[in-house]
Amino acid sequence: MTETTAQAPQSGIETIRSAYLAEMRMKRIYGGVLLILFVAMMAAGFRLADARNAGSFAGGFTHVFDFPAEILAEAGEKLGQMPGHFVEYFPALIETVNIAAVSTLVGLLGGALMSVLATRGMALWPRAIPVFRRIMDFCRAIPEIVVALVLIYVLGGGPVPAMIAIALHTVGSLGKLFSEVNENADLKPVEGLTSVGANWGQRIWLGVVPQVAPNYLSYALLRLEINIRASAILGFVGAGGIGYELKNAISWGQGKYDNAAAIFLLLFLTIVVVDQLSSALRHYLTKGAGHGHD
Amino acid sequence: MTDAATATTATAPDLKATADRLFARKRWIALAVPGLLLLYLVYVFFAFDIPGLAQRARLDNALTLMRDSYSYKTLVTRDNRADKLTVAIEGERKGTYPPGQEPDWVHVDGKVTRIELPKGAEVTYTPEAITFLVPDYGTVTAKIVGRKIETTLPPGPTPDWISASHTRLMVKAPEGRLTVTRARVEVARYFPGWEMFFFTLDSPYFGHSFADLASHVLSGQRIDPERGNLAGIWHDFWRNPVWRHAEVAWAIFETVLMAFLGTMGAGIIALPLAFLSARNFTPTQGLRFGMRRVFDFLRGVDGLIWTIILSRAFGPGALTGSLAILLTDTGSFGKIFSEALENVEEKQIDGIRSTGANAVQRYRFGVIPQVVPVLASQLLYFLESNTRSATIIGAIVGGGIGLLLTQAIITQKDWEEVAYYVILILAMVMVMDWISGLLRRRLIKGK
Amino acid sequence: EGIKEFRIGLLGGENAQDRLNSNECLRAKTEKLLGVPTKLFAPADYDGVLQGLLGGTLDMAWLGASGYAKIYITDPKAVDPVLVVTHPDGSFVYYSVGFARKDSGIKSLADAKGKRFGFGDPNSTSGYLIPSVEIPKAIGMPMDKYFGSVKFTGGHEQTIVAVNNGDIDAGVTWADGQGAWEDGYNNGALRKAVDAGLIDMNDLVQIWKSKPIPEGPLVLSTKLPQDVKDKMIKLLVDMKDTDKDCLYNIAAGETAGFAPITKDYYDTIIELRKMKSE
Amino acid sequence: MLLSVEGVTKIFGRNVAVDKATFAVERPAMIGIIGRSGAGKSTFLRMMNRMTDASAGRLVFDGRDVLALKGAEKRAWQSQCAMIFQQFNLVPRLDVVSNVLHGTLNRHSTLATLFNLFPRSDVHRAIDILDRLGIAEQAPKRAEALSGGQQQRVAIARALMQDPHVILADEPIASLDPMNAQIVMDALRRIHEEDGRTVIANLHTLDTARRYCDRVIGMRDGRIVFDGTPEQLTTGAARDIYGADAGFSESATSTSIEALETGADADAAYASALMGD
Amino acid sequence: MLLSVEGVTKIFGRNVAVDKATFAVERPAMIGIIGRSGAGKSTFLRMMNRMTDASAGRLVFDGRDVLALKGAEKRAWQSQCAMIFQQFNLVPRLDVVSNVLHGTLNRHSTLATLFNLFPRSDVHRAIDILDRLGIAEQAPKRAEALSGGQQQRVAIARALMQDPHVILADEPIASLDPMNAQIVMDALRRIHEEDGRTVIANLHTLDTARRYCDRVIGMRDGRIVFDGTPEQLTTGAARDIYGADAGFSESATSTSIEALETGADADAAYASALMGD
Ligand SMILES: Nc1ncnc2c1ncn2[C@@H]1O[C@H](COP(=O)(O)OP(=O)(O)OP(=O)(O)O)[C@@H](O)[C@H]1O
Ligand SMILES: Nc1ncnc2c1ncn2[C@@H]1O[C@H](COP(=O)(O)OP(=O)(O)OP(=O)(O)O)[C@@H](O)[C@H]1O
Ligand SMILES: [Mg+2]
Ligand SMILES: [Mg+2]
Repeated sequence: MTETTAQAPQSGIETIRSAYLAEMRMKRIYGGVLLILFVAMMAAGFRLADARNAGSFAGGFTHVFDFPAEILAEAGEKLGQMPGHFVEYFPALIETVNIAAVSTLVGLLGGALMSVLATRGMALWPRAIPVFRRIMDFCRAIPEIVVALVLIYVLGGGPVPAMIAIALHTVGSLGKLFSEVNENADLKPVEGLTSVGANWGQRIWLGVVPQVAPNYLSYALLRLEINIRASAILGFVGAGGIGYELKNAISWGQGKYDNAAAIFLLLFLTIVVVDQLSSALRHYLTKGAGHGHD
Repeated sequence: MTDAATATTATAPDLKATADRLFARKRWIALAVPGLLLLYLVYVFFAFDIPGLAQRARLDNALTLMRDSYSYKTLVTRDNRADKLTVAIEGERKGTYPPGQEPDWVHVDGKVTRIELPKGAEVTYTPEAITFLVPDYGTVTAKIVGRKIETTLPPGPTPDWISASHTRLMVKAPEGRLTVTRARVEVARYFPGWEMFFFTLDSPYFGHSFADLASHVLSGQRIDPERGNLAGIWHDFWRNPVWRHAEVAWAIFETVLMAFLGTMGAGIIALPLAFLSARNFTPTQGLRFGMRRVFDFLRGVDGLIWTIILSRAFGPGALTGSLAILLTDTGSFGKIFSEALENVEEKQIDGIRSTGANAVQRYRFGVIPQVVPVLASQLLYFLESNTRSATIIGAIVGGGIGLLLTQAIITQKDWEEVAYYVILILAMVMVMDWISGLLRRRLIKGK
Repeated sequence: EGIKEFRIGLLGGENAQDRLNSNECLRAKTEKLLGVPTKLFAPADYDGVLQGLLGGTLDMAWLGASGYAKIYITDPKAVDPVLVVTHPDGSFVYYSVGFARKDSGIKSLADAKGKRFGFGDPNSTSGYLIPSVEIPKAIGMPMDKYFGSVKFTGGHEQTIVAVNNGDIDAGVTWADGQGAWEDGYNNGALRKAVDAGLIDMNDLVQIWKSKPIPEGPLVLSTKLPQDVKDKMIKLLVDMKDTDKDCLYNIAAGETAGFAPITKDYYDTIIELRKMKSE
Repeated sequence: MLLSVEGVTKIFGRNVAVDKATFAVERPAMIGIIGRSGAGKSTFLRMMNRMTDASAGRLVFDGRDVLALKGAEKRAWQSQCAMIFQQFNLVPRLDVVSNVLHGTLNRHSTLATLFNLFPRSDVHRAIDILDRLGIAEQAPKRAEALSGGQQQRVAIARALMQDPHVILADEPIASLDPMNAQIVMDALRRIHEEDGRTVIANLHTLDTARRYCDRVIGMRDGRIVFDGTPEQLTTGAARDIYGADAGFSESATSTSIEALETGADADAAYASALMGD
Repeated sequence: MLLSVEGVTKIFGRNVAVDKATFAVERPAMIGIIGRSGAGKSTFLRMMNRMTDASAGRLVFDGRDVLALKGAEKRAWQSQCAMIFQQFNLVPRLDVVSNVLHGTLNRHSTLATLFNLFPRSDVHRAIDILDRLGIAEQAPKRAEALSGGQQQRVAIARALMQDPHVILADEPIASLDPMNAQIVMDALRRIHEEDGRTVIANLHTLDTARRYCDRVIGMRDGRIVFDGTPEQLTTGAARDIYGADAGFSESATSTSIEALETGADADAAYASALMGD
């Protein structure tokens, strides 16, 4: 025990003790206040939402299954028409998936470019890094619905407004995730390539992309899953695809509940399949490709 | 260089062949992957009818939208049947100038009304005819003769911004828009800015500058003798009947509330369930499998469908939206949390176990401190992204800023209102993003 | 057994805020009359209100005929139709009109063959139910065979904008059928679009007009106590004498006031809708 | 008889990790267990602390077979038999004092500990123990912010907080640099000497065992193949324990600072071995 | 005159990293630059390769001031002036041949390289170079799968692939063990001797500089304080360069295998220094 602190005078210990106890008390009070605040916020928020809602939580709770029951009852009656409905709505489903796929692809490319331009050590114009960061923040902040509805006004209905809206948002959110990946990437290969006289494109493509590609792809797959949901929901509020069909079937109600059930099922299966595929692939990418970040 | 020396050159040709094969494969991949993607994009290009889109795209709509989002129009309308003149901002009742107090660019002289437009353009209503003097073009005259409208244009081809028929005349000059039908005549003059954003015309505070208002507040000299200045100003601004700041604020709050309740509720429900589906905490495979499928189901059904299903039970409103977010996110959190739990380090738990701690204490000190950062950061991440989702879900369940936005876009009346909502939504999301980032850094880094 | 609150659902067709605003006077009067908190709900589409009535989370709403029929078919015991709004001339009908852009060269249904056609909301009477029954009769074949494509735009406003923009070639919307086409009639979705400066009626032509359609009923939830129902009916019927301004706001135009009505009046519509559901 | 180990055995599948280990300890001592990787050292300690159940045998401490204890009694035994790990096994995100206080978990009600309600006297004692180990100033820091040697001393503090009869240490200095290793071993030795507690430490270097222990037990393939004083642990005995051939050089396994000074030859040998490769 | 360095200076904020470095090289040589950490060695090499812009001065190579080059010309110069790094700076996930082929990037169109369209002849040349460095069998492996010494040889192969006039090496053996260090230095020397290329290497050990270089330049605080043959580099001169006091022991900086055998005392000194801390 060569350390001098072992012989710390008794008064030193006293200050450490009281300091620690004081800190612990502060932490406890702080934690307690935060907890109470959180519980109060949850309770007050719930009561407020409950009061401002048409139906109350207590009143509606027992009726959650009324609507699904209605739909399933009719779907059960017309079970024979189900395969026909699947065929009928398959093109709409494809459109929804296409919207998601294209926007994810565009988002992947755009996000990758943006994130590289916004990372120190990789940026083509280091002074413009904050500009690209802000652009990404901005893209990320725009809810898809805003862009989609405005573009529907300009471009007319169809898949393109939804695609642009989702792509724009995807560029922002993937860009941010990619930036984090980039920050963890090793810049030594880039230096190595600089030293051989490689230009910016070569430096990034050969020095950065091989390092980050598995993580990029993994995030993009996660995004694809999210984008399928987004594309369905945008269909519901005005863009095309399966969401549009679902809205019409659901709105009509009795008589088309079998259609609604078929669409539900298609959408559900698609989401589950993509979800499982993407998690399997992501697992492979991050684990199989060795030491990715994370 | 012992090994270098012993490496025989005899192996070099083999190695070269191997390398050639390697590069042939690499090249193939390097070309095939982009090629496939390109093919897919070409397919989508036609599947989405992008060529047709180029024709259908209405850039003039975009221009209208742009212009409307930062400017407003004042309408000078003459009802031909009742022979009544009204001057109203955006045609709103709350923006109607009292008769005799028209703005200075509208000159009423008995039955003759002269309306000054920018750049020397001018419209005159007389009982007999309506004339529109368009600079660099000439004068357009319209007469209502019996059931018909007779229009006289300057010589030459009719420009595309004039649309005339015997029932209707419309002139869309850059200086203003004139519409003539048998029933009424209307001129719209555009001004930059958001009209009546602070006060409507009927408020006594309308037309006062900021400095002016501030000086009144400071001096205590009442603008409206009925009320104190500050209270009055606040009331008239907050209760502004055109922009409805109070209700918009509530809508924003409601959106955030939906996201907050949904996300946090889901987190609270998902945490215990996640233990049930984590391999290292629930050895019963059947239970684990069951829990996982429940999570998959909740997630797979998706917020959209939950929204629809819950609308019946709970009716329109924010609670329905929160519950929809809650159900979907319970699925997502269940999955994420259980993965986090499966990744906990055994070392720390071992350390606690070795002191003789019981199971609950092991979880409390060995597990919770490890997973809290993951949980907290995921919760905050979802909170931020759910603020965006809540905007859309609100549009479906009828609550929050999403409803206001979609309705304003669909009815296409006031693009400045749309612009206002969009700005508010962006600000809301960015603030949530900022708060969530701040809290994340605090919770994870500890300082 | 009394009620704790009273919830009024408002159909779309206007800005959510505008809807809430125009009905504020009704809310205040109801609150005073019934002595319970009264709330207004403006869901995004027809279905939001219908679901609310079906689920019992809304107590009163003014519906379209087809929307009422949907509720009746799903659950006959959910709501009672009690009142209908009458026009100044005492009638309570309106029309579905088909229209197209003048420069598209379409002047009648015959010209529209093979073109893109748009409905409004599936639950709209004039925007879907009536035209979807009458137009096939007029053209003598199913619409999806006759037209190049048929789609729902989501609502009257969207139909008008879509036709005006050329996204679709023809569409249907509602009008009171009074006044002149070039003004967009006296009342209706076209008129509102004209007033908002969205469209120029010179650009549009009417290509079809339906038979008269009954105005939709004002319905009350059957679960309400009888005295509440009576009070509400009296409040609304009397409104033409007590508060004309409020009446104008609720009805979104000039009206002669509310008149009593029963379910029988909508039997045809219910039958039509049942037929469409087959 | 303080501790008597009688035929303690652990079988993992077909692999006999500890094979009828038998020895007895009369009075408090500092005991080192050496043996090469896989010899069963860790498994033995884990059985003793009851983190792993034994397959057979008895381990009698103060007249009680601790291998037969269950539930609360088992946990009570664990609290009397503190364990120190190679990787410290602290909760990195919690502060140092909280980590030390974990040593008292078995004594307090679950509910109180759930809410972090440790008595003030315990907090004081924790700080005193930290002070004794020379790291009192680190008290409010997070464990993860400490160096390896400091973290191991926190782990020892946690062990002391348990006020245990026995302290088990599983390669306590394997993750530490020579200087920290010395500090930690000194601390363990002092605890043994001043408090009279029994310390059983798995060690992976002979010289550490020789220098700090009263008694050394050598394991090989699960069996105890050596049991004696440090003096009896000749190079020949070590070769038996490690199953090494004649080329075995002791200093190759050494991490202690003194050994380094004479270990240079070995390093040179290592380097030339590399070159010859 | 092959290379003439005239008052090359680099200022980082207030810190003068390289201060008017001036020297000339008449004909291809192997030059070692020594100096303690922060002396400006790396900065000088990076300026020469144009990875860092100089603050002032001229660096004339074959009659051209390379410090004034811009854009494509700058990159062309970089391709003629290969750089080898302490940490190898390879692309770890790519295979060895691809890494070597990166030496030709400046010669091919960007598009072609993006699609991996390197000419077959280049691939063969890469293999030949790898063979010359004794690591041809590693060609298809990922760079990250190689040992440090092998990776450094890949880096040298990449440099040779550039067919450069000058090879700059920034502490090429600092991350290597003695055996690999020797292999790498031998390779550099051989390249200088057989191909007649100029090699400038930053070295952190005196003995390496003495053993491999024709000429040694010593830097201290950014200034060149020594420029001479290895023979002129006496212990006194070294003390000046390193700014060391009388306690300076050469072997403390040594990594070479021969030195190690006598370097044990230094290690001991280091260890006891630690203990005194
Ligand atoms: N949980 C387990 N499951 C299966 N086999 C195990 C387990 N733990 C240890 N073993 C095996 O038991 C034998 C003894 O391992 P133990 O960890 O006790 O050795 P050790 O002497 O501590 O070695 P080291 O010095 O590497 O820590 C080894 O063969 C090991 O593979
Ligand atoms: N990018 C930079 N920004 C600021 N200062 C720098 C930068 N690079 C180097 N320096 C400073 O310039 C001086 C010289 O550094 P340089 O890396 O050239 O030294 P060196 O001789 O290579 O040392 P070492 O042996 O540690 O590599 C040092 O004081 C260093 O801190
Ligand atoms: Mg072990
Ligand atoms: Mg350096």
